Amino acid sequence: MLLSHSPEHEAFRAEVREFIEAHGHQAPPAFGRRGPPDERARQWQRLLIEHGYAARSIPKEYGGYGAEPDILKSHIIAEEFGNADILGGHDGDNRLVPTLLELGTEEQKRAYIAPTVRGDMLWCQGYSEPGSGSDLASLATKAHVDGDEFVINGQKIWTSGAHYADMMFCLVRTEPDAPKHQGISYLLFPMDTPGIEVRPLVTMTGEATFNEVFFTDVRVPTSQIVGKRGEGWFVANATLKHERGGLGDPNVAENRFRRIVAMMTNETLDGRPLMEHPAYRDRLLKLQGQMLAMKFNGMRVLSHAIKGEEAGLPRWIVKLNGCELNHQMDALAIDLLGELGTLYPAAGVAPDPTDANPHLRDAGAWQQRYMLDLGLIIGGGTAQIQKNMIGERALGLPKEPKAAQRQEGAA
Amino acid sequence: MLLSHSPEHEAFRAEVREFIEAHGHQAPPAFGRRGPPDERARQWQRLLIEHGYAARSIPKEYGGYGAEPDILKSHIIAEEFGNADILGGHDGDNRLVPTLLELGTEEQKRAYIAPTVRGDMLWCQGYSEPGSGSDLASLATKAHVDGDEFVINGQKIWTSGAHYADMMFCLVRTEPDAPKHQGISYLLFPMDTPGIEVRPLVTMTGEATFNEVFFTDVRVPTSQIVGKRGEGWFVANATLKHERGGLGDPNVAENRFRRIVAMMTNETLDGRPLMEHPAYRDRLLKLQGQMLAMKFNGMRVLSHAIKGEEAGLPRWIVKLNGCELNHQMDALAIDLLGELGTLYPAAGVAPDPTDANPHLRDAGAWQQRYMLDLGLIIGGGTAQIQKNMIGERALGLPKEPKAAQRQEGAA
Amino acid sequence: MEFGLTEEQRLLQQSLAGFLAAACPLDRVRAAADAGDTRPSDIWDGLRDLGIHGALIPEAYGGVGLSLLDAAIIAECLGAAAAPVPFTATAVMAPAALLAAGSEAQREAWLPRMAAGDAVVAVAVTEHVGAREGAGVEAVAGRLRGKAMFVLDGAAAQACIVADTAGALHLVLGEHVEATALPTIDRTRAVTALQFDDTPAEPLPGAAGQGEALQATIDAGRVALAADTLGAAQAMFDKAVEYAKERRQFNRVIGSFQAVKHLCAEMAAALEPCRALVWYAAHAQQAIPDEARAMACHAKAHLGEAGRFIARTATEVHGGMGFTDLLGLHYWFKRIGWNRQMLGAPELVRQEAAAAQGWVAAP
Amino acid sequence: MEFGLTEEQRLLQQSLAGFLAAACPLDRVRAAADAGDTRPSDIWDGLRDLGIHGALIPEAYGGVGLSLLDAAIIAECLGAAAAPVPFTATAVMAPAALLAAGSEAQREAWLPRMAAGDAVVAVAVTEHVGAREGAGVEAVAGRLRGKAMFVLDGAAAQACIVADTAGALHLVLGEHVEATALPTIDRTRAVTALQFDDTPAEPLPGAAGQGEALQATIDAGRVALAADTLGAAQAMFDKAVEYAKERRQFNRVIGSFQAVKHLCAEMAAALEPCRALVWYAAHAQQAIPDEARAMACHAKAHLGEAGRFIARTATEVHGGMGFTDLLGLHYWFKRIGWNRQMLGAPELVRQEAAAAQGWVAAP
Repeated sequence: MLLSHSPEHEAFRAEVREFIEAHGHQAPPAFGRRGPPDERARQWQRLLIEHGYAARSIPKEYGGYGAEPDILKSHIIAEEFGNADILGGHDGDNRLVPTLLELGTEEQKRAYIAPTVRGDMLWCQGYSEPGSGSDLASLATKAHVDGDEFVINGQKIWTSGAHYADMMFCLVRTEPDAPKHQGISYLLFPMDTPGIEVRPLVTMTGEATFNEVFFTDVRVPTSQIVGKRGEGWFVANATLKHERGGLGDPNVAENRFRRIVAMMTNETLDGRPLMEHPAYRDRLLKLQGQMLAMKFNGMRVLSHAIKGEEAGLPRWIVKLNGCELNHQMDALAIDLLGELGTLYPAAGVAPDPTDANPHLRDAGAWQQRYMLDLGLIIGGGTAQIQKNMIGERALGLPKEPKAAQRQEGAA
Repeated sequence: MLLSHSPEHEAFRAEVREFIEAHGHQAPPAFGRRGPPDERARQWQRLLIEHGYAARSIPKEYGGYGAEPDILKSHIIAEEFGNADILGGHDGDNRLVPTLLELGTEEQKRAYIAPTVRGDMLWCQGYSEPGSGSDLASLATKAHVDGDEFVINGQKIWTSGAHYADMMFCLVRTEPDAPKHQGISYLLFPMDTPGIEVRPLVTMTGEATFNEVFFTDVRVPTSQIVGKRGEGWFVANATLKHERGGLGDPNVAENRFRRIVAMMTNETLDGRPLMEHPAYRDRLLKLQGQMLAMKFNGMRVLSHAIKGEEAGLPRWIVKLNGCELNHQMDALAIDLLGELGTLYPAAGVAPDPTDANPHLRDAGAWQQRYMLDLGLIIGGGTAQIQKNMIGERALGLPKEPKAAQRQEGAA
Repeated sequence: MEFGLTEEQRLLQQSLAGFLAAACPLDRVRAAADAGDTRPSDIWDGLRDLGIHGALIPEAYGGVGLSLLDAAIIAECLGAAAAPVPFTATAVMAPAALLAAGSEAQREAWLPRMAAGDAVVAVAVTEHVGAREGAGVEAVAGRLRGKAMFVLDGAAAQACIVADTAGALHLVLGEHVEATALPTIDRTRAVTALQFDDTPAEPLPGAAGQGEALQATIDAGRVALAADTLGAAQAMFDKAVEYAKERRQFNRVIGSFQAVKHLCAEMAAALEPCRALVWYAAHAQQAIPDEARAMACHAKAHLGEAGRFIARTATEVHGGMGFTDLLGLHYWFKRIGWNRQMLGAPELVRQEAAAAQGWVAAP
Repeated sequence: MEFGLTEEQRLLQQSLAGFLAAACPLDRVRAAADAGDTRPSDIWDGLRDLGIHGALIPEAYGGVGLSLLDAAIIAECLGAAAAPVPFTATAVMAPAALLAAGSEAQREAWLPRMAAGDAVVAVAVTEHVGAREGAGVEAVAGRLRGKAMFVLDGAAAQACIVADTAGALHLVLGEHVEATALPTIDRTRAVTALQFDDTPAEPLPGAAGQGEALQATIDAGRVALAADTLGAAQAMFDKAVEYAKERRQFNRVIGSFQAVKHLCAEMAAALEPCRALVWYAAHAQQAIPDEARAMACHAKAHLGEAGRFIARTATEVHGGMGFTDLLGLHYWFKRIGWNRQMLGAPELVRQEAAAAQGWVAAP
């Protein structure tokens, strides 16, 4: 057990801290209700790339910082931004960009990666369909080839950000007669291509962060395919191994936990700090135990990653536990605020951390997160699917027989 | 909502109270580790029958009190004995006796019911087998007819009390080629019949309350069948509707809850009553909410029963919720006692409420119950099977398809 | 002995549920919520015709003179429909307060108007349950000072019954005090903040002393909120079971998967006993004084917990659809979340239940 | 940076697990438990050969001089085997106390004998965590009065380190005090009660003051118990997964049923992060003083909760077989239950964790 870092990494940490100290005030708010990135967010992202705190290991020629991959440095960046409660940067899109880097043509890389990591080109992901939720590979949106174009017809759903995205990366069925995993292709196209209709999908939070997207004879040049025809399923999954942190990231949980501690110290009930309420305090401490276990589990996963090893079970459980933990923390925060915890900005109102309601805490973010985190428990592979995957892939339990069989783990 | 009773029933309640006041001291202890009934228990049972507080509606000619069935009076008896913390009586065996009353021959009734309700004839139930736990109908113990005798070969397991029982009622496969539910017969025979071997099965509580029973060419007269050959499955299930209270009985939970309140009032930690410990108190109150909900749910079920109606869902959930609630209460009691809660009489020692260890509470009954109640969550239709039944029978959700199908609800 | 509803109560339930099914379908809830209308006049007037506004008000004052159990049945129906109408304060708590502690003149002035649906009377007791941001109302020489938050049914109320920090009750006319709307997750019911600044008020003469009238008022409200959650949770559960029978994934109806089936069974097991608890708690408020306080607290706390579990699980069974606005499931989800916090979140009311049973000093 | 075990630690784990697999199979556990033998000499001597008794004792005193993380790895192995041997007190807490607060003479007198397996030193600190039945020990002029309960590794100990009510530590010779066995659910480890009646005792000179030595002793013990639960829970989990792959019902392996599969997945999700928490807490005791107290408390509390869940669920997956003595699953079940209560049940240590982080006054 060696928790200290090499001098090089400690120096790097100091550098990150210095940067945050000097520039942190320029960052958009780290917590609260959030919409599409604005100019402030794009400026912040550019500054981060310039210093190597975003798009760090993406080659310079594609708009990144071009550093050698160093998982620990990436972790130090995430940790320091988290500890300082400053919004960190992004790498464009954590599914698309690694996919292009690995499987895109040189032309595709040059055209798309740089504007994407800068935040100038926004993408949406066309995977889910109404009839294929957990069973993603059963998707039915079709594309046939007509000359040098694909002609797409069908519908996507749960398309996050489609109402403001510039581009979509999309899975379509190009080989209708092949087995379901082998008939899919991975296409890229602009959202203003004729024949695309975006209908916002209002969610329980009151916001339209998702959309339905309808395709009617949408024509996309055949050059816009990533990988080969019929191999889209494998293109989409090839980069899953790159997904790090992501859903269930313990840094997020730790940040959220700190906010709750601050709330219990600062907020009062009948004039006494909430921390003095024993039943709430016991709930807090229970969650802290779970949060710490997941934090250290994350360090264990990181150590494996640094050595290039598969972490196995410690990694399999991150999403299931992390999303549930976040949801439980949101629930505690709401309970701590009591009646105040029900306050929520009027539906449709643009997110605004300086909301005029003086009683509102964090612009209503706790209620929003409570719902969003439930959405994450449901989406991205429901908790039920996660349990199937853990049971079957990590523990080696048999699949359900016959009719019940098929690929439950597909989402 | 009418929670008061008729003058007749109120008078009856007064009568029960008077009896308890006068005779309660003669009862065996109501809580603690318990073994087979002793002479004191048999005397108490006889006294209860005499006054109509046990075997109440069993006809006089079969050794009962012979009263008209009155569910409310039965409930009043259970309630008053429960409130007074006095051990109540029994009706012999709540599966066998109703079965004989409904489907036994006159000869069988006369021979067996009276000694059974008096507690002079003890029965064990030969249902479960090693290969058929949840899937009871797949039982494999065989009986073929040889002259005017059945010849039984096979094995039973989980046979509670077989090591001291006088008789067994037993399901055996008499028609091996029939569909599995249609090849079973229901037989009665003495445990000292040659060819029966009883091997005690020590459980996690350290006691041998269960047994394995092996049959080698056990010969039983064909007259010892209840119902017809091949109809044993239906004979065994015909009387399930009579089972009342039973697993998950809210009276049991309420009694246990009262004991915990007393414990929290009387036991101290660092010199202060446990009731002053807020985190434990909140756990107590949470359980009280659940306990009360199940208590009132039980009153609702009772009201339906009085009117001869099926209660439906309120009844379906009793076992699942009741066993879990009891287990949670045991867990709280153990936690409240802390280190004292780990004390347990040495394995194999006969249960003795006056155990010499002065630190032991309730003769170790909380630990014993914690394990036994887990056993009840597992046995008598596991919690998983209960959930299948609620989902399929009460809510009308479809069974699992094909290979997964068969009768999951059978236990 | 009969633990259950009478024939009349079942009829009340049926007629109200029937009315709401027709007058208050999802589209109507959505339209009212979008418009911020927490008292659409068509629904309000229809409820008047059914006698809902005056359910607890004696016939002598123009009401129907029903019991709190009847009020709980009504609340359950309103919760099941996520009906956007004032009820907990104006139809349950305010009548309870006026009947327990109001003068005859006050009763005559208000109860008939309330029964007729011509007046909404809000109730401001939140600070008595737990004060936030230092809020609270002082009564000095017949005038009120301070701030009351989370005033129930506070939008466009003609009057408000206000608890002061000593536990006494006062009647304040709506025209004398300015109400600020507090937008919450639940758009179907209104809460407001009231700022008192030497505001004229009329004491409810029977509410001096140990605060019994205030407590009974709060407890009646708690039972109503518990019943509302019962209805809302039942609605979510019913929708989830229905969805599990229809939705197909992996070539099967999802309800045939053990995982989904067991989620449904767990909801059923959590929800069904709640009904008996709410009934008993409502009945106890008038019929079993010794148990009234503890039972109101338990109903509120237990339904708060069970409601949260069912709201979450029913949403989960719906998968992504549950997360959208399309099925409108979230109106019930939010209503349950709102009920949980108002008049005391579970930890707080459990503590009160312990005090009511003499297990700990009053908080 | 490397969050994980070193090669040496993995070797230690392997050799100890290998030894226990051979020397301490279920039959051996059962035989020892039935005989009430909590220190079978074959296992004890074998552990000596592996250096287990002196793991934490510096080489200068004849030990191996390993870290508390190593001790946690050992405890995990012992828990996984339900090994019937003294460890928590004599190999972890007593060395910690002697090293933190013992005089040089005391260390020289005891540590070499302990390392050699020639002496068992019990630890009596339960009353400092939470006193029951008014127990507690007063020190007056070098003599002890009163009663200490739940003395760990208390059977046939040559000496006992005793905390008095002021938080100071004393060394008492076994021959000066009579130990009464306290039979618990766990037959693999011994606890006793000690009655002091002007009993001669030697103070540990470094343990005066604010009770830091006592606290560090308790926290080391908590980490060891948490690690023991980790091993025991992992063993139960492994057995359950194995059983789910073998046992057939309804013509299917039960692990193919979603209900059983999900129980296994939930156990995995609960258990796996426990390992990292125990490692970190053990490491923190020596390497991160600021976090040591809170982490020991969290490891103890969290493993207590996760352990209970896994003990119950693994038993459930085994169905009726889990309830019998046949598979011996209950030895682990009871060991986990015992660990949960010793040195502070979860609610109590969570309260201590809150105090250690300055969120509330010390209890």
